[in-house]
Amino acid sequence: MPSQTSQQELTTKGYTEAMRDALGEEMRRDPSVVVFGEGIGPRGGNWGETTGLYDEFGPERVIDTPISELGFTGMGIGAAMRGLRPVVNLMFVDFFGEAMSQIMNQAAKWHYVSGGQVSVPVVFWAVMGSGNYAGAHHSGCLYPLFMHIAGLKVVTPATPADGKGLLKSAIRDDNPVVFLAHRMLWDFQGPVPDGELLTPLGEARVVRSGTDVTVVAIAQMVHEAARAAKALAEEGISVELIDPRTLVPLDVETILASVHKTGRLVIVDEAYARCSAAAEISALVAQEGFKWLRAPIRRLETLPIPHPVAAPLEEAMLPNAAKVVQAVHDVMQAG
Amino acid sequence: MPSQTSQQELTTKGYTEAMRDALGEEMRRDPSVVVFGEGIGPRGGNWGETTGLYDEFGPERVIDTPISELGFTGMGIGAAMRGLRPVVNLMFVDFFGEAMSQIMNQAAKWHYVSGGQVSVPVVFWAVMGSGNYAGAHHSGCLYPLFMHIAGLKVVTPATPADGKGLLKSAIRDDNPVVFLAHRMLWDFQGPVPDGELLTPLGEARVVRSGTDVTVVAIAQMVHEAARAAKALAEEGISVELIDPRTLVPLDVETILASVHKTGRLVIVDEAYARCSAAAEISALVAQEGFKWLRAPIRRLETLPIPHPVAAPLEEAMLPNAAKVVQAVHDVMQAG
Amino acid sequence: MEASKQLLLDLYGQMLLIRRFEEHVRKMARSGALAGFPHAYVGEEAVAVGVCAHLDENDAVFSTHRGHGHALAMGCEPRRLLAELLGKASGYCGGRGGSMHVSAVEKGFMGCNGIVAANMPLAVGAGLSARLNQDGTVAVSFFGDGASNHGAFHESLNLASKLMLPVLFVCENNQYATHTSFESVTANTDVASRAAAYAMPGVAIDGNDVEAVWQAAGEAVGRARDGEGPTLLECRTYRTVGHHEHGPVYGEYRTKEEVDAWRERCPIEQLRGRLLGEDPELTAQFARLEQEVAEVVAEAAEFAEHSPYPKPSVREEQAYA
Amino acid sequence: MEASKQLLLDLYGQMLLIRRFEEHVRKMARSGALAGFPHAYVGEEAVAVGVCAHLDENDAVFSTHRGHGHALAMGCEPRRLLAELLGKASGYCGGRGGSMHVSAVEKGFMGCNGIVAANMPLAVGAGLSARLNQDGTVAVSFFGDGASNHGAFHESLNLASKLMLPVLFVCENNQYATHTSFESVTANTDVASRAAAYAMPGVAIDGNDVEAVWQAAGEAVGRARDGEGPTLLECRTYRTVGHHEHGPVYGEYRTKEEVDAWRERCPIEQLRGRLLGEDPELTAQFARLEQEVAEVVAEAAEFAEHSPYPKPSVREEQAYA
Ligand SMILES: Cc1ncc(C[n+]2csc(CCOP(=O)(O)OP(=O)(O)O)c2C)c(N)n1
Ligand SMILES: Cc1ncc(C[n+]2csc(CCOP(=O)(O)OP(=O)(O)O)c2C)c(N)n1
Ligand SMILES: [Mg+2]
Ligand SMILES: [Mg+2]
Repeated sequence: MPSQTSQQELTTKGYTEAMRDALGEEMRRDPSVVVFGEGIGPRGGNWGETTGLYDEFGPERVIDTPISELGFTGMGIGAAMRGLRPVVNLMFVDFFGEAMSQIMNQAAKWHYVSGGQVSVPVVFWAVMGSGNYAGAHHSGCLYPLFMHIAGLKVVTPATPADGKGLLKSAIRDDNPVVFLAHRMLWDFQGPVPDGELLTPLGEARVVRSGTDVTVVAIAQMVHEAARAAKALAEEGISVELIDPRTLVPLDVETILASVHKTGRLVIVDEAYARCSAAAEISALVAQEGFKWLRAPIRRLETLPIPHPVAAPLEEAMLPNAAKVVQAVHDVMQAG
Repeated sequence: MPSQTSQQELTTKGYTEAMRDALGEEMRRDPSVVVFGEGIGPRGGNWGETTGLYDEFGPERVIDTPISELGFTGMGIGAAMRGLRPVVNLMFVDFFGEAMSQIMNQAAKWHYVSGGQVSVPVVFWAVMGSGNYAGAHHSGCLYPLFMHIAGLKVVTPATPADGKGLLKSAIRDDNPVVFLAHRMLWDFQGPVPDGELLTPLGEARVVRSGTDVTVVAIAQMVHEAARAAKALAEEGISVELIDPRTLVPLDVETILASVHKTGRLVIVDEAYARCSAAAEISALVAQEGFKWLRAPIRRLETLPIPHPVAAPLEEAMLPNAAKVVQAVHDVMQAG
Repeated sequence: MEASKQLLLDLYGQMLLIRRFEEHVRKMARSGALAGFPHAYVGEEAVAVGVCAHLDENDAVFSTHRGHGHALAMGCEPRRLLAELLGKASGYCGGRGGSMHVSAVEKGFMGCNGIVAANMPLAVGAGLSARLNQDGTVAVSFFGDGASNHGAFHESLNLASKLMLPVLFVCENNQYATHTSFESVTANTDVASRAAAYAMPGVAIDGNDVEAVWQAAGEAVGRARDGEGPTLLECRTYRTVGHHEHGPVYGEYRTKEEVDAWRERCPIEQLRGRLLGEDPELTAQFARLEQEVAEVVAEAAEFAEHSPYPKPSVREEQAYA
Repeated sequence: MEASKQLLLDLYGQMLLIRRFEEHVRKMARSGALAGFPHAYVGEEAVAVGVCAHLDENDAVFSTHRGHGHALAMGCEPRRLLAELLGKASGYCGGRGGSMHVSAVEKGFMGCNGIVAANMPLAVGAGLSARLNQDGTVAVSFFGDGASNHGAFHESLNLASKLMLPVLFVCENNQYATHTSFESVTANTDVASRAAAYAMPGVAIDGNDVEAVWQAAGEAVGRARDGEGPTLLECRTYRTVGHHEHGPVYGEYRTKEEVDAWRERCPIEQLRGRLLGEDPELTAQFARLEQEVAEVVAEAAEFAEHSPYPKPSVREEQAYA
């Protein structure tokens, strides 16, 4: 549960709807918030993530762009340097490649390099993830690329509540934030606190407390891991499941405290293994939490191949609940 | 020493010169090898890396391009799909951002996605690295981005011999290879075997054998680590220094075998820490070599800030021999 | 250059095959039998067919997300194409590519592409290879009006023009990119006129008139093969179906009237009408053609549906060459 | 619009300051006192000065790797600029930016840029902000001939034109990108003519004639402030020094004769000659100006050289806002 919400009423909402609410609320609150991207005007975005905003705020603040990711991403950065708070909708994270130059060389660098003269409060929003047989050009996660680049923040909400609370915080953050929503959660329903909701960037969510093994899972994988944890509980294995929610800044403390308690760590990450978020978390724990480890740190990730369209191939390359159960068994046996 | 060279005579050569030799030899051997990029024609490249090639092979095979990184990188990929073996010179790795779409969505994917119908034998060559007060747009290492993307190979030579032997292998490889030479080694002289030299991708080099601690270092950091190892030897600490040379494929076996022997691991990586090569190596060892570890795995990396121009700031953000010595002391004390 | 009646009948048959193939794909997509979001080529058949008539398997066609028409026009087998769309092992790519990434290199079909505008630099590269090898082949990039606003357009046209490469840039201007009208996001919508910025010939043609496309493409391909460099061809056309099969055909972003008006200008019906006007005897032949095409599509459907999926065990084969 | 004598004298003074500042930078770079590869603006002063005369600190200037001239023309203090180039704590960015990344936001100088063409989309964004805030400011992107071949040019001009943003795209066509001649890699070298591809006015002017630049820029800035959208200004000029200070001025890629011919057309000397022709009495004033500028540069050098470096302890400050 997001921290500020203990007193608030809850309403069941969809993941997309919750993010749309967040954007609408922020646009209402702050006239400097603008949104642009392909088909986010009257169409309301590829998933309905901006439905209604064009009618409410008009073409000055809800801007349909040409297929010019480099150009309109840079436009967002330049506008942010001049005081606006753009939410740049890049549709799929796979298209960040078009705009990488602007994201990594401009957005990420100007605040520091200018000695703090400017800040770059821009959100780069997109959908990520596999599981829909969409193939090699629409299935990436890619957050490790943005985690590596100094100066960016990276957010990966797994629930409607986090979709809302983190997006609002991202929009108010004075730094460039890469905000990635998972495609398979598109219709996912969950309780969302009514009214203001600002979930801080850099605070993990302990999805489930446990004592035997720490499982860290990201985005859609949180739900696979939760299923696994439930099955394991029935066998008497107590899993502590942690959703970092933001990968930069990363709440290392919560992860380390959990490993201190359990002595075992499994990381479930849908991105490719090499130089991934899982690799980073593993390395942090192998350095700072080594003394508590009773077993090898286990990573579970997508195999390093471009996403094939064939269902059996895609399914075989992805982590899932069954594989998490297996990995937990492995580390329980190892020590 | 590269494996095939035990019988060969050695000549002292510069790092740049060795890579230029490699390219020239491959162009002479195989008419499908072409090179293009900005200023690589009559100018001979930003560092002289193509000096003489234009005169020898002419404008059909040594092509000066406009400042169109996306376009000419894609041109290299398309040409590779049709049977050429282009070496695309992107000058600085920082400029890969311009061409990221083509590298990550086209070059990396076509072989697998086509079911093996095409291959993409292209080399993306550039200089990387800090140490020259060049600032935020000309100092990146960025290899972790390319390591993360499935389908690419990644090469980081630290010596003239490896510059030559690995570049020749990269050109003959049927996959897209990101080949990054370090700016600070530009004039570095070292022994290079005369004649044919094909250093396999995926074979680490044990720079120095030792028994107390394994140090894995990449590119320019190999030299800092070697200095540290020498200093440590005088104190009686025996360092085994490993240069992976290629980060994809990574020679995990050599690293694991060393950790098996020493029980301690320090990784020296000039790239930013998060989701880095060091993170990956740490995670691999924390999973596969956990049982041999006596101490926390220690990463030494560049601080996560854009590169400042001021000398004291840049120096403070980089790993160096003194920091390696300190890190080795730490892990020796820890276990 | 005028097309013979035989040629026109041949082009007609190819357009019909594309149309019927796409109708089958649409049906499967809407029923859920085909996963994902296939982008049908309905209404634009004249472009692929008119251009590809000048090409063979030695040439290199780089296609888009809306590429089944290009594949068929290059002679791909409907059965292996459909199998690929379904992710089957018998598909051209063993089920890895699917609709947006299918390639059939043996046919000169270098692949659909899920990234808009990305095929333009690839085609330039194929042109470079052709020039270097002096092999007389040409490279073709098909792309949409939407793609013409991407930086890759600018860089590719300049490169191809300056290097005088045998490349055709074929803009399929169907006036929309998803639900965004070209005119609403584009300062200069006359794509052909932009060729001047690259000192390249630019030709605008009626993309629903297969003979016009065939003529213009013939000239451009001829120039390319003769070493006279690239051409930008703007084919003005319309997709009379939705952007993909899970979106609306009209409403929201365009009117029923607009779609209907373009349906009236159907490239297939137009050609049929014209040929029948010239020779009413053709009725029987058209009926036969219709029958043949239906059989080909039915056979392809049968084949594709009954083909097995690839085994999970092959998932990492060809990870590297 | 004609420039008054007083204005011309003022522009002259600014050009002279840039020239003398750059000469000092060049000397320091070649002696090793200044690390890195500064790109001097020598020969092109009329462009920055003629354009920036219409701007103030509320406007937004996005500059290039060759940006000291733009910074000075926007009123940056030579001492803080030079300190920044040396990586000193008293520089505009506390020594983090250096030559290729210095910014002085209080002066409307949004920064040099180490990535060619990257500033164009940024300027479009500043234009968007201006339009939304109705604040009457304009955004300027300076860029080279080389940058005009980058996809960012295409996307930015289309965006700015379609959205009718108050942006000036100022191409400093000095005919070379490092050692590559524009003509050798460009299909259409008439940059101004390419504005047509974006339905935008394009104007080519003599970039060594500060009055001509001032006039054309004045019109463009006026149109932008009046909500009439962007303009592409191509200023034809020449850098009479090397690409940077560790490369040759001539030889290899251009002849001494070519450089000498352009030196004859020095924007500063030309203006001086013209003003002296109109009023020979100005000799004394020119001498005074020369003296004043020399003092400013000497003082800046003194200040910069004696400023301390930033302390390593501040290295992570402002990592995030
Ligand atoms: C670089 C990139 N940006 C956005 C998309 C999402 N997208 C897929 S098709 C499409 C519209 C393309 O329009 P156009 O080029 O006119 O082709 P059409 O669909 O009309 O044939 C868009 C925006 C993409 N696939 N790639
Ligand atoms: C995207 C990118 N590509 C290449 C470079 C390397 N580079 C720096 S300056 C330069 C030449 C730029 O030429 P032009 O735009 O004409 O500006 P000029 O130097 O002539 O003022 C090049 C290629 C770069 N900095 N950024
Ligand atoms: Mg279209
Ligand atoms: Mg230039």
